[in-house]
Amino acid sequence: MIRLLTRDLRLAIRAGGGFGLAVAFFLIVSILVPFGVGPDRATLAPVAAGILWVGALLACLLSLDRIFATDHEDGSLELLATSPVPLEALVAVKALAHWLTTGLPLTLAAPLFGVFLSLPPSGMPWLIASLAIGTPALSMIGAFGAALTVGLKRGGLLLSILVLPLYVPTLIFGADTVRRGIEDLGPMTPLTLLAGITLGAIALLPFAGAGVLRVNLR
Amino acid sequence: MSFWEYANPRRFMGLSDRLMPPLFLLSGICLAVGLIWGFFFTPDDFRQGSTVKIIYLHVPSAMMAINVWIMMLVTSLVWLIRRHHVSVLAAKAAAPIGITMTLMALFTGAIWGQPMWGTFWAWDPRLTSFLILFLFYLGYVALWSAIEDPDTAADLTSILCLVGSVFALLSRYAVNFWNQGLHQGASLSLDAEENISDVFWFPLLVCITGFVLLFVALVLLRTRTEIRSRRLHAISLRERAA
Amino acid sequence: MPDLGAYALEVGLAYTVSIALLVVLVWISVAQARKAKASLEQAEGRLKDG
Amino acid sequence: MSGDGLLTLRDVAVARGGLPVLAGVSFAIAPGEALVLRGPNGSGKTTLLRAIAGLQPVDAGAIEADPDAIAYAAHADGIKGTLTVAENLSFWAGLFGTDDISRALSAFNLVDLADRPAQALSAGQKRRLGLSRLIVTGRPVWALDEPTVSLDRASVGLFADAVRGHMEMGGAAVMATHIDLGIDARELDLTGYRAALPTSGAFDEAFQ
Repeated sequence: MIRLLTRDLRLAIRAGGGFGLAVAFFLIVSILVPFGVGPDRATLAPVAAGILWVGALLACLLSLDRIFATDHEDGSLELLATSPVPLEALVAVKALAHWLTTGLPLTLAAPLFGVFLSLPPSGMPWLIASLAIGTPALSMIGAFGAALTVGLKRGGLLLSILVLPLYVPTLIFGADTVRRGIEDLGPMTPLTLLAGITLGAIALLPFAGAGVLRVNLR
Repeated sequence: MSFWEYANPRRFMGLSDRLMPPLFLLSGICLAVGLIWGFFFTPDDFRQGSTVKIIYLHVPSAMMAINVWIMMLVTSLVWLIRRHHVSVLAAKAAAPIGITMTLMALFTGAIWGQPMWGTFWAWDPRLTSFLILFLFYLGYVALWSAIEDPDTAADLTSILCLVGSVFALLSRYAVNFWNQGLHQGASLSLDAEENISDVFWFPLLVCITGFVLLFVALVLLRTRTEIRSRRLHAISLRERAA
Repeated sequence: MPDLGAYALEVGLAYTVSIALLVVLVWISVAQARKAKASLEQAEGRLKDG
Repeated sequence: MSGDGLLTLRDVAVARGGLPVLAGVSFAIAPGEALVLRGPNGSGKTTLLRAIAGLQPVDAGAIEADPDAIAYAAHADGIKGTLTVAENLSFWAGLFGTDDISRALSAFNLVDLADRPAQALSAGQKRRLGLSRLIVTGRPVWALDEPTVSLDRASVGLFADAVRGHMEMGGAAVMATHIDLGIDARELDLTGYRAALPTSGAFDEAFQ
């Protein structure tokens, strides 16, 4: 399975912009917001946490439909299904590869963008913590959505409609952690709930994703 | 003859044919009686004035919005486990009804809350969770329409319904956590009857029965339509193959 | 007609829209049912003599 | 267990897109044997091979084989353009638990192409790379769907030698192909097993 992961990461790098794509999109979102909302700190600071989280979420969403589509088009998805690697592991590894190429770089770049949006410094550690814990859930739920829509025409649009509602709990708890972290109102509660969702997603969704892949490969 | 016997299409068509007329009639009566009774013959609430009359639409539609999704969850499970076509087609048939009920709950809820909140939409947690439920319904129907092969569509939508239900529940509590909430307490939680006096209570009960009967009648009707279009699909497949 | 007081518009709007939603839902369902029944009978007719 | 045969089918019925295609298909393949499936396009060769590979459930009957016995190769070769030939092959080798790709490279005359990115290969070369994957799987039964598509005469010979070598080592192959590979293989014409279209009848079969 590690071989599958290394292959996917090598493909992401070779295909160019593997790591940078999501961060670039996130950067653009973080820059566009002040143009839209106005530069002064008073308006930006309170909404910074939410915008950073929505930006990270959309950056994850963008690269979801490529998770299985390339393998589906060149036939390797079928061959992988008949290989000793169980489909559940395949879905989990694909989600991990997606997280490494989008979730992780976003988490590392977030503080910089936080400065753009004048996020109070007291919120920075909580921003990193919530993204580090929350983005794996985004990748795992996204991998399930990608498995659901692999092989469908116009699958990309459908994928967003199906996956965004599933992102709501993660978004609420993630952004809430940062907001509470800024005013120090006990951010640990939403953070632990966020961790709960992530662990639940990682534990259960590979099976749902594998079930769905089997149906789509029929 | 076990309960599952009703799952085979021929028997279901026969049974539903006999059940639909009385169901439609009964639901019509209940709705008419309940709404007229609630609208004309109940006093105004001392606090809310005449807007209290909206509960006769908001409470039943809100309850149906949730119960229809639960029905879809059960029928999807029945399809995944026992592979009964009628069950998954009933889920597909129920989705648009669920959407209508959710829209009605949202609309009446917003209007009912307007005097209290000063605006039509105040992100009240209960109403917001209906908005999220609406998104789940939308995703379910969108997935059905995106897939040609009926069996694949049935499997994928059923799994989406399962996963969606878990996340709908999560969203329900996340939304509570996110905004303390301005919604009036559970005006009809099954245990706390005393918060509405009897004069409001009986017409509400009749309305709820009306909505439930209407739902059952409609889902039978729409499931028959789904079975017929599936049969049409099977025939056209065969004609193309022959 | 009961005196709806200040909220006549709201209550009236809620009732008309809700009832309209129900009527549209029932009407569409019945129309679809009739269309499906007709095209099925036509297809089965084709099948018998085809 | 599947008795002596590596792969045994007992009156298997498969469907495609909701319509039954084949019914009552039975055969057994012992080590060292090959079976060629014949039949016009649309007779269900691909559907049957996908069922044997486990990608598709059977509507009736049973397919008996060891769980990890079948290596499947279809029209699409599953090759990543940005990876080189050696990288593609060692990926599949690693997935199947071996690291030796030299035998597969030499069997399909790919040694001198080892370091070339796969996107720079011709269709025939890509096909050879796809087929060389079978050798690294180390699985006894090869299920092949039109393996010789876009192969030139010399490559077809290479492929026939590879199959012959596989059979000598106790392996087996079931393949759908239109050309004669020149290996001693039994033939099975699938037109004899076409599934009868369901008769129109009671409402019950609304979904056959």
